Parts: sequence; structure tokens; C-alpha cells
Amino acid sequence: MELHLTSEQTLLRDSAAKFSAAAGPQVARAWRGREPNFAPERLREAGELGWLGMLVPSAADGLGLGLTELALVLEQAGRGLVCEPIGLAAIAAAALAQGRAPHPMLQRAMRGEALVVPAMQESAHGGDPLAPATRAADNGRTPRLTGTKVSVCAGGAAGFLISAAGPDGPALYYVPRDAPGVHVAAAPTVEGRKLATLTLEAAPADIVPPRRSSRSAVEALTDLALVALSAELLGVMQGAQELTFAYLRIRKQFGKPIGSFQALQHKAVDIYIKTETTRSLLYQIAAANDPYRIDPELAVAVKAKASEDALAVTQACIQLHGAIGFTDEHDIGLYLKRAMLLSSLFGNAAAQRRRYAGIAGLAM
Amino acid sequence: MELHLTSEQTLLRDSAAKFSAAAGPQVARAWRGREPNFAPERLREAGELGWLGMLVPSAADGLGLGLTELALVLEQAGRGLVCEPIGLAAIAAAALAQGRAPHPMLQRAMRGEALVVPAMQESAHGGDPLAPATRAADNGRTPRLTGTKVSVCAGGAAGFLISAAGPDGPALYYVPRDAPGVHVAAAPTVEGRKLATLTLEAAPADIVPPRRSSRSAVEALTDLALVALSAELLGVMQGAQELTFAYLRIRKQFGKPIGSFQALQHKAVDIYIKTETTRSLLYQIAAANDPYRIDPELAVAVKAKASEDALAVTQACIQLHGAIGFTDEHDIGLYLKRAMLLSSLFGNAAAQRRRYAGIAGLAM
Amino acid sequence: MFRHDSPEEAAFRSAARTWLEANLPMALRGRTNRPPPAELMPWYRTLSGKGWIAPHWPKEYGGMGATLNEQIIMAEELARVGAPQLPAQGLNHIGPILIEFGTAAQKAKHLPPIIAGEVIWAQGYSEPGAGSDLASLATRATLAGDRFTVQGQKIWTTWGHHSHWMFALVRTDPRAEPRHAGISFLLLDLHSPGVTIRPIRTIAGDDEFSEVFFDNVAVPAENLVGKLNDGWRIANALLGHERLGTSNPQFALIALERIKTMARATGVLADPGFRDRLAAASIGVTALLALFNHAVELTNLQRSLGPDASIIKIYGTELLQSLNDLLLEAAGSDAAMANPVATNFGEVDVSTPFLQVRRATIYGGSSEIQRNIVARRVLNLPQ
Amino acid sequence: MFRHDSPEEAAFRSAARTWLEANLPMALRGRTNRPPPAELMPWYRTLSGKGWIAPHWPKEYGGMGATLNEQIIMAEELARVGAPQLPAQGLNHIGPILIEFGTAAQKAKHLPPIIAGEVIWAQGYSEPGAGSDLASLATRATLAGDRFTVQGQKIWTTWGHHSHWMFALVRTDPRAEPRHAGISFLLLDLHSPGVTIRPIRTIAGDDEFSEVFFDNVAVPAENLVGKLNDGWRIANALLGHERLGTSNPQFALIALERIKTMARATGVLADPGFRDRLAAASIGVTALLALFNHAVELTNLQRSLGPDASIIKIYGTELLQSLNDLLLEAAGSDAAMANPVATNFGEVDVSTPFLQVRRATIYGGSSEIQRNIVARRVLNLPQ
Repeated sequence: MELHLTSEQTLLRDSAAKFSAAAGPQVARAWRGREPNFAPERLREAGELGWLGMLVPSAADGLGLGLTELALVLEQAGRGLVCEPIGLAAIAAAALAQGRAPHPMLQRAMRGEALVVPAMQESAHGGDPLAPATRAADNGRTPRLTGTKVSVCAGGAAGFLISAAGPDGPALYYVPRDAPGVHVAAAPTVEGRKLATLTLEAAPADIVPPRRSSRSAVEALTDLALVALSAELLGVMQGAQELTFAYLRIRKQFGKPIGSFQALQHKAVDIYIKTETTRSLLYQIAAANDPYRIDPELAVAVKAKASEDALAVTQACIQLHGAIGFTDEHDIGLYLKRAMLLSSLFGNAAAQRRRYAGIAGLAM
Repeated sequence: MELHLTSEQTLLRDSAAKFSAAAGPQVARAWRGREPNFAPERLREAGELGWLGMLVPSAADGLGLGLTELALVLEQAGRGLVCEPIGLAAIAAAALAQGRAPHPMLQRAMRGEALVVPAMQESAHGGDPLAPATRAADNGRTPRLTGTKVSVCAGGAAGFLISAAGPDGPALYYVPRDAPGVHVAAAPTVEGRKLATLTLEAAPADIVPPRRSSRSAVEALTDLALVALSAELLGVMQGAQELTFAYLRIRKQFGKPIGSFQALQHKAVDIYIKTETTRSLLYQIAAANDPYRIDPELAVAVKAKASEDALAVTQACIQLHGAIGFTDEHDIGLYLKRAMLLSSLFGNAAAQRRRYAGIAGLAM
Repeated sequence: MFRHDSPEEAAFRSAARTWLEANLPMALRGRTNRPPPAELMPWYRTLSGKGWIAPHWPKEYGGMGATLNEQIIMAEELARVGAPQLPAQGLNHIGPILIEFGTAAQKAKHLPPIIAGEVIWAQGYSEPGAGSDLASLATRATLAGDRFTVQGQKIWTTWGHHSHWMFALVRTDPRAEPRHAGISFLLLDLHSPGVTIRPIRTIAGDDEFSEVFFDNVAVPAENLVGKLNDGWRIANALLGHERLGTSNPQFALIALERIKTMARATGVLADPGFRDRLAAASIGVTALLALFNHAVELTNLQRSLGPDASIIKIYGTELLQSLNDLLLEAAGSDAAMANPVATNFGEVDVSTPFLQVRRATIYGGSSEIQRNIVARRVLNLPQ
Repeated sequence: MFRHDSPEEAAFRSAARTWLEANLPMALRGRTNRPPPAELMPWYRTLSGKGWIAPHWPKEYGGMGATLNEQIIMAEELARVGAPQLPAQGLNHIGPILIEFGTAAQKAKHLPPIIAGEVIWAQGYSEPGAGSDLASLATRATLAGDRFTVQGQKIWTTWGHHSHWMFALVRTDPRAEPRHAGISFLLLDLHSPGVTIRPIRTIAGDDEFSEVFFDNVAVPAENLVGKLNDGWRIANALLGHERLGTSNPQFALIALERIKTMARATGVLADPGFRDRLAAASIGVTALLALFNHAVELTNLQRSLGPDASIIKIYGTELLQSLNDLLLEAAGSDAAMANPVATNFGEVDVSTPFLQVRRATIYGGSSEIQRNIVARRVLNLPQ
């Protein structure tokens, strides 16, 4: 269903759609396996368009926009299989802008000149993101981090935002990639980019203080990441269904377009329902929440739903394409692979449901 | 798919189908809410046909048949919504025939003159049937049982087979309904019969020893009950799908039989697949297992599948009937209600899956 | 969760809550089946006396002229206190239709008794041979002079046997092509000679529905709404609202609470396997709330939802069924009990809502018909 | 689980197990993708040398003349040791077809090289415009004198680019009604002039399939199998066997073990919510084993499964997909890794089997086509 947008929001979406149209499956295919797997100048372009600083308060030279604007841009990024990590960069910039004085990296991160990405996850199933096992030792001057982070989108990153247990509990830290004690080991994904395991051995770090409205900097960034990933997953669903519905209209078998067969029509409707309910959930959450203080029950809920639905939708889209759908030459498989990656990051659907049961108090 | 049966088995099935055809939805409807909700003379007829003693070894005057024969009869009972508790009576007779000397009740139970039913369940979710909380105190002469059994099909029962923790661990006991200390409180089900809570306060009981081939009398009766309920659930699915496929062929909308619409055809096929896979599983288990020593992993598996599939199938059958399907006047609803009851007894699908994970060692 | 009351709305909510708590009889709260008229209509008239019976009607016709948000607040507060469902055909269907399409005389005659709770209305659309394929309906109305003669049969008439009047679709031109071009919208007094009504008992044990037979029933020509043969358009004009209504997330929220209570009582809430399914169900309800709120926003902006309303019905009703599957699971071997199950946390009715919700994906346009509509009219898939 | 070996069968199983353990190269075990011919065919010839390459062929043609039970034992033991899938079009399709329908000359020429592993066969049925609707195929074979001239294109040809010969359905009567009455069954040498083959890479990264183009390819008339225009019947004669083959429960058992290993490695096996889904999956595999065993029993009795074979394909392949969904879940954020994931319990390939199994519900007749078949031919629902 149509969204209710302001004219500024509509312009932003159109501009993101244009950026996204210049990407698309063919470009995503060309970037597969490269390191980094995106065009640095396109990331800078996103910076120039203001997207990387869109959540950053205007006092820190950002656009001070909200989650709706973030979701509009990231939905288009997912829809066009954009390779540039706009979402990760934008939420990292938002995190760097916390505290009284923004972190020195903020300006470069907002301009897309230096990519900063979150590195929060410690196990394949996410665990409890608010209780990191990575330790921050405070030897009086510079905190030093020791621990391991997994499934980090490290390609092209100049630095990381890392959750660690500090002297006053869990806190967020910035660590440059080239800091001593930082080791990055990357392996390829089906989707084209690599995921890295980050090993930190007494790596020197800067603490990133929370914004006043947040419960904590770790929680704020975690919930923001869940919403950002959900928005991109929504776009993946949207792109996959557009491709599929178009195919249903033109492909003929038994002398008729296959989209005229009732069983396929009903599958198409189920795809549409999954996409539209995810859309409503995402944008209603976006409209009702401060980017620095998202209701965690809702952040977890939308990541659970978007992760599950995006896998189901992209799988169903392949089925509706028939044999052409499982070839690498056709684009629809790229959407499934993107869904596989994004749905798995920061905890898959089942991991989110586990957290949800706790947050929503279902055991009581 | 067709079963591979001996000519004796085919005759037995035909005879059961005839018995069942004399029941059917109209008769089941007429018996709703009565106490007992079946015809005692029909139970005696089942006894005369040898069905109640079919599992009883020939040494104890039974037919000494196997699980395949039990399943054939109970499938027909489910298919025709037979009200007489043939399955419960037959497995109780099998239990009474254990040990060196059969229990004195066996002859009357086999003839259908006195109904004996299992009373094994202690909580709505079944719990661990092999570790009953009901206690059997042995005061030197007669064991006395204290505890509570739930969801007992007590209507018309002259006595109960009760699992209890005795001096040598869990054991099976026979308790007459009119024994001192036995209290039966019944409440109606949607299906027409009542389920009772059985309260035992130092009720005098006879121990029912296990058959030599069994691991224990409690386990043997539990696994037998799971297979018997599954067979009846299969019959419920079979009856519901027959009614529904016939309706799809004759009911017209938009000038065509509704069974010509592809979306409904595919739903019908999904119903058929659930029924047929349950059938294969049930009869393969029946062919490969001794009635007194069923592989518990398989007994639990088939009850899990039959319970889940029977609910799904009967619900889908109502949907395929459209508005007529949710009226009490139409028969299809009776199948759903029978499925609700049978799937819930001795642990529903989820409870069986919990047990299965333990038995199959999935946590290791 | 997604919407916050304005100060005025909060004040309205608070007033509604206080008044409902004080005035709704205890015996009417939390009923799974709709109470019979003798029990229900006094409460209808109490609401009416307060002026709250028709939040969505304009004030000039006895309504509250409430905003959509206020209407939702009212629905939420009624659900919160466990209020029973009122007969809705007058308030939600024929009322708004007459306000839009009725003559001054029709409005004057029929609207006040609806507000007052004096006349209960029934909807006469479905027929035995015209369910999903409504346009094939066969009940004939033949106009001669100043009256129609109606011959035929309606079925699945909600509360037909408790109703005084029916608004019906009838065939007035048997030769029209397409067939729906020969259908008119007629008001029928169910006390007229030739009308026979037979209640239909459902699998849930209630008698929400009836069959209504018309044997040469005389209907004054003035009871025609709109023009002759224009009934199809009139009946469909306000369908989007109906779909929004049947997917009100309040039903899902009530179902969710019922599951939790039952699961607590049987102890299965302690099982993480069950909790996983409960989490999925709860996330589904959250999505329905979002979908509904989204639809309300668009409706507030006067943008018609159009055929997208169908997806709310599909998602809402199928979710409600999966919630009731979970209720059955939570109840364990109490799943099939006919009466409410007594627990340490109060009585919980398991089988009634489970059986009732079978009909949700069938009436008001089955899930299959809704999917056909979405495939053709939203996704533009070929015929 | 459901079937117990006779003493003779147990002896055969034991011999097979010992020999396979001793002779199957380690590098070929547990591969998710089929190894290329240079790696695979030496193993094919080793099996052939042992006399075990064609358990189901009669001995006179170089097979084992094995019973169905022995064939299953062989399949189980091959799966147990992690043997790779062999090229099957020669052994399972054209071999049995020639044995049934071929001339003496065709048998003499074509069967020995299949047994010897010298000739790899491809199946030429699907075309770009004829997938689900196979009868609409357009590749033309025109007979003039003692040769056909073939013009057209085949697609989804398994291992086409590794194959030496193709058995194909070709149109020999363009005007025949119904259309499948104008189709013949032809053997084509893929080294003939005018043949072009292009491998197709799949989303799983393998190149199992190809496109094959025919540009005025000359084919001797003696390469016709059966009569002219009788190809449809020949191609369909042995389809039931193929469906039984593609639903061999061994694939599901391997998938189940892979899930358990991954779940143990990521620790999610400790979560009862996951275990509940694993239990459901494991029960599903047990049901597939039962269904398969049931089908084998009926086949042993020489009763044709007929269209019921379709439900084995539907159930088997959809179960395999749900198993791989669970594998993805078990892998958590390692789900999208392109290469096998190193764990404390060995390497586990997650994405390859997940992506490979997409095709299982599409090729060999999609799930939708199978459902159409069951609806019409088993359930007798109207057209």
C-alpha cells in the first residue's frame, strides 16, 4: 500500500530510486568477489547527497532526519541491489555523532571518505547484543579492547564501532582498522561481499558516549542496525517481486501467460502480502520512533519478520520463474543471495524471536 | 497409495468398512452428549467380530493379530466417525492379556461386555508418560493407588488401566470404576463424548504385569495408544477428504465445478499428500513392529504427524466447503471435532515432538 | 504502539473507559458468542442513550460525527472492557448506505430506529447458488405498478432470525449482461407475508446465521435504494470499510491474551518451543496493528484503499486462525472441551473461538476470492 | 527402520560396504557439487569394473540384475560412504529405454559404452518455450531418405557440455493433433556438425546444465527409437522410476545430518525452539522413508505406482527444501558463506546445498505440474 509521505520525503525517495537504478543486478554481479565490493566514489556520492549523515543531528552538521527517511533510502538500496554499504555507514555516522562532542571520524564518515561499520556480533546466533564478551580494559588513559567479533562487513572499512564490556558496563568504542592488535580475517559470501572475523588483542579504542535520549550507545546502534537491515530486506523483497510479477505477465506456457494460472496468482499474492505487511510494520515503526531510542521490542520484531519473509519471498520468486530462476545468468537469484546475507546478520529470524520472547515478557 | 495386504487383511478391512458404514456422521450426531455416547450392543458386535481381542495372543483366546490389522479396523472407525471406543477397548484388552495369567477382566473386555479404557495421562500436555506421579502403595496385599488422571474417555467404562509409580518403578494397574476411592468427574467435548478427570484416593488395584517382549507394561500400552489414535486420525482424514473431493466435483460457482479451479485443486492435493504420507508412515510402522514392543521413536513420530495433519486437513476441508462447511448441519465439521479430540489425547503434536527430541537423541 | 493520542483524544479515551467500566453489565463481558437480543439490546440502547452507538455517523443522523481516530479509540475501549459485538448490519452497512444513497423519506424512516436500537437489520446478499459468485444471484424482484414481488432465497444471513428488516440484492433484469447490471438494492420488511426464516446452527454452537425464504413477498416500490438495476454499485461502494472492520486487530489482541492465559495455566508457557511460536504469533499481531494503522492513515487522508483492503482481510483472518491453532496447542488435552476450561487464571474458552474463526476466511468474500481480487486488480496479472 | 535385510541381503550390504570403503577415493566423498568428468569418471569405471555400475540392468547387458531391495541397499551404501552422484542419463534413462524399446543394433551399439563409462548421455527434452508444457516442443526433425535433419534448441540439459550423445524428443509431425502425437524419440551424436553446446551456470555455482543448439544436424534414420511419432509414449514409459529416484530419502538423511552438525557447532542445538523444528523435520524424513518404502513394496509387487509417484516427488523435494531452510537457520550468520564453514565438528557446506535444492521443485516436472497431475489423474477433479 501507498505510503503517506511529505513532499520532501517523496523527493528523497525518488532521488534514492535514481541512485539505485544506476546500480541494479548487473552492477552487483560485476562487483562480486572484489575487495571492497563497491565503488568508493558512489559511497562519496551518497555522502554528498547527505544520506550518510541523514540521522546525524544538524548541530553536528547532519540532516537530522528520522527513521522514515533512512528506510526510504535503504529500501531503494535493497531494491536495486546497491553494493555500497549505505545503511551501515549511515548508522555508524549516527553513532559517531553521539555524545557532547562528535567523534573526530564523523566528518569523513558522513562524506563517505572513510567507511566506518559496526562490529557488534560475537556468535553466529547473535547472542545477547547488550552483554558483549569483548572486554574493554581501562589502563588509565586509552581503553584497550580484547575479544572477537564475527560476521563483520569489513570490506573497505577504515574503522569499526565495537561493543565491549567496559568499566561502567557495556559501551561502544571506535577502533581504527590499522590500530595495533586488530586482525581482520575475511571469507566470501554467496552475495559477493566478504564477512570478516575481527580479532582484537588489547587494541586501543575511543569510547563513543551515548546520546542523551538513548538508553545506551550499544543498544541504540543495535536497534538502529536491526531497522536498517529490515529496510534493505524490504527493498530486496520489493525488487524480487517486481521482477517476478513482470515475468508472470510475459512468460507463456500452454498458450497462456503463466500469470493467468490461479495457483501461481495466489502464490504471487502471498508474496505481495509478505512484502506489504513488512512495509507497513517497518514504516509504522519508523514514524513512531526516535532513531536514537527505538523500542527494542519493535526493532527485534521487524528484523524477525523481514528476515523470514525476505527468504520466503525470494525463494518463492525463484520457484515462480521456473528453470530460468535457478541460473546464475538470471537476476532473481541475486535477490535470494542478498536476502540470505542480510537476514543472517545481527541474528536471523529465529534469534530475533528468542530475544523477542524475553523483551516482550512472553514467559511471564 | 494402495496398501499391500493379504487376502485375510483385505477381508478384515472390508468387514470394518461395513461396520463403519452402519455408523457415519448421522449416527455420530445422534449420539452427541449422551452418556455413554455409543451403542453397547455395537461394542459387543465388535467383540463378536474378534476386533477387541485382535491383539490378544491366541493362548489367551485372542486372534493374535498385529498392528496392521488393528490399524485397518481403526482407520475405518475414524473414517465412519464410529462412536464405539473400539481402539481403546482393543488396546486395553491387549494389556489385560499380558503376564503369565491374563487378568480376570480380559474375557469380558474381549467380548465387549465390559469396557476397560486406559487412564494414563496426568497433565494437559502429557508430560512423561513413563514417569507417572500417581503412586501405588503396597500395603502387603492389595496395591492402593493415589493420584489424578486427566482426559480419560470414561464414558461407559467398567474399569481403568492406570499407570502408577509402584514399589518397583512405574507399573500398570487395573482399577474397577466402582472401587472405593475412585472419583470420576466428566465434562463434555465438542465431539460428543465426555472426558473425565479420575481422582484416586487409595483405590485398590490389581497389578497388570508386562508381556515378556515388552520393555514395560506402561510403555507398551502408551506406545500402543499412540499408534491406535494415529490410525483413527488417519481414518478421520480419509473420511474428511472423501467428503470434500466429492463436494469439489459437484459444487458449482462461476458456471464451473469448483474442483476445476487450480488453487482449490492444489489445496486438495496438499490434503491428499498429508493423508497419504500419514498412511505410509502408519502402515510401515505397523508392519515392522510387535504390538507389545513398538519402537517408541516411531510411535511418537506417527502420533505427532497424524495429530498435526488431521487438524490441518479437516480445517482445510472446511475451507474448501465454503459457508456450508461451518454449519453444524453439514458433516464435515464433525470430522474436525473428532480430530480435535483424538489429536489432543495422550499428548498433542507439540508434546509428541518434545518427547521425540529426547527419544531420538536430537540434543546430543 | 504506533499511534499516540492527541490531548483531546486522550481525554475522549479516558471518558469512554470510565463510562464503559461503570455501565457495561458484568454478564456481558468477555463472551465468545454474541448474546441473544434480549440480553444484548438493552446494552445497545444504553450506548445509544449516551449518544455513542454510532461514532462514525454524522451528528445530524444521531451519530457522534467522530473522527476515524476517535472511532478506533472507541473500538479499542469496547474491546478492552470485553464488550460483546453489537448487531452491525444497521450501524455499519445499511445506515451508511442510506446516508449516501437513500432518499430523504428512506433516511427519515429507517435511520432513527437503528440509532434507537428498535430495528435490527439483516444483509441479504448470498444465496445457495451464489456465494463466491455473488453476481449470479437468482432472487427475483418483479416490478408491477408501485410494488415489487420478490421470489427466492437468501442464506448466511447474519442474525436473520433476530432481524426486523433486510437490505437485499435482488435480480430485476434477468437478461442483463454482464449479470451484475441486472441487480437492484431493495429494503424488505421481514414481517411481510411470504417471508420464512430458519436459523442455521454453526459448528461453534451459535446460531449467527439464517436462511430467509421469499414466497411472492410484496415490497413497496419506494423501498428501492438508488436506481433500478444499480444495486451492484451501491452494495460495493462501502465494501472497503467492511474489510477494515472485519480485520480489526482487537480480535487478534484478545486471542493473543487468551493463548497466554491458557499456556500459563497448562504450564506450556515454560517451553521455549512453544514460546517461539508465541513470539512469531505476537510479531504477526504487531504487523497486523501496523497494517491496520497504515490503512487508517490512508483512509484519514481520504485516499481509498481500493482492492488493497483485501490483503488486510486475508492477513487478519488467517492470522486469527493461526492464533487459534496456537490456543488449541496451549490447551493440550483440554483442546476439545465444549465449555470454558477452569484454570488457576480464570475460565478460558478454547473450542468456541477456535471453531468460530473457521468462518472468518469464508464469509465476506473467502480468502480465495480475495486472492483473485488482489491478483487481478492490484498485481494486474492476466486473466 | 521399516525394512530388515534378509540374510542374503545383509551379506550383499556388508560386501558392498567393505568394498566401497576400500575403493572410493577420499577426495570424492561428501562433495556437495558433482565433480567434473576428469575426477568422476575414473570412479565410474572402477564401479563398472567391479560389475556394480548398473544394479538394475539385466545381466545380459552388463548389469547386476539386482532385485529392487538390492538396488536400494546399493544406494544406501553409496550414500553412507558419501559417494558422488554419477551421470545418470545413460544408466537410468536411455539404457532402460533402449533395453525396452531399442533395436538389437541400437542395444549393441549403445549399451556397452554406457556400462564401460566411455559414453556420457544427455537428455534432450526441455526447450526454452517448452518447459512445463513439454508437448509444445519445437525442435524439428525432418526425415528425407535415410536421415533426419534436426533444427532447433534444447535447454536444461544436465551435463550437456560433458556429454557425447543425446536422446531427444523432436517434432516430426508439426500438424499432429494432439501435439504430442507428432513427436519422435531420436538419438543424436553431439559431435555431429551443427551442434553447439553452451554450459549454464546455476545459482549454486555449478554448471550442471547446458543449452544445446542444432543447426541442420544430420542424424541417420537408424537412430530413431521406436516408431515415428511414437516418442511421447516412449519418453513417458519409465517416468515413475525417475520420480522414485529423485526422491530417494538418502538426500534427506544427509541433509538432516548436516543440520545436526551445524547446529551442534553453532550451539543452537541447545535451544528447544530449534529442537522442536528439528524434531518436526526428522519426523518428516521418517515419513519420507516410509513413503519410499511403501512405493518400493508396491513396485516389487509389479504394481505400477502410476500418477501417485508424483506425491513422492512433491513431498520429497519440498521436505528437502524445508530441511535446507533449517540448515540456514542452524548456521546463523554463517548462512551466506560461499565456502564450507569450518567448525569443531568438521567443515559444513551450507549455502551450496541450500541453493542447489531450489531446482528440486522445478526440474523433472515442477511441483505445480505435479499437483496438476495428482489433481486430475489421482483425485479425478474436473478440468
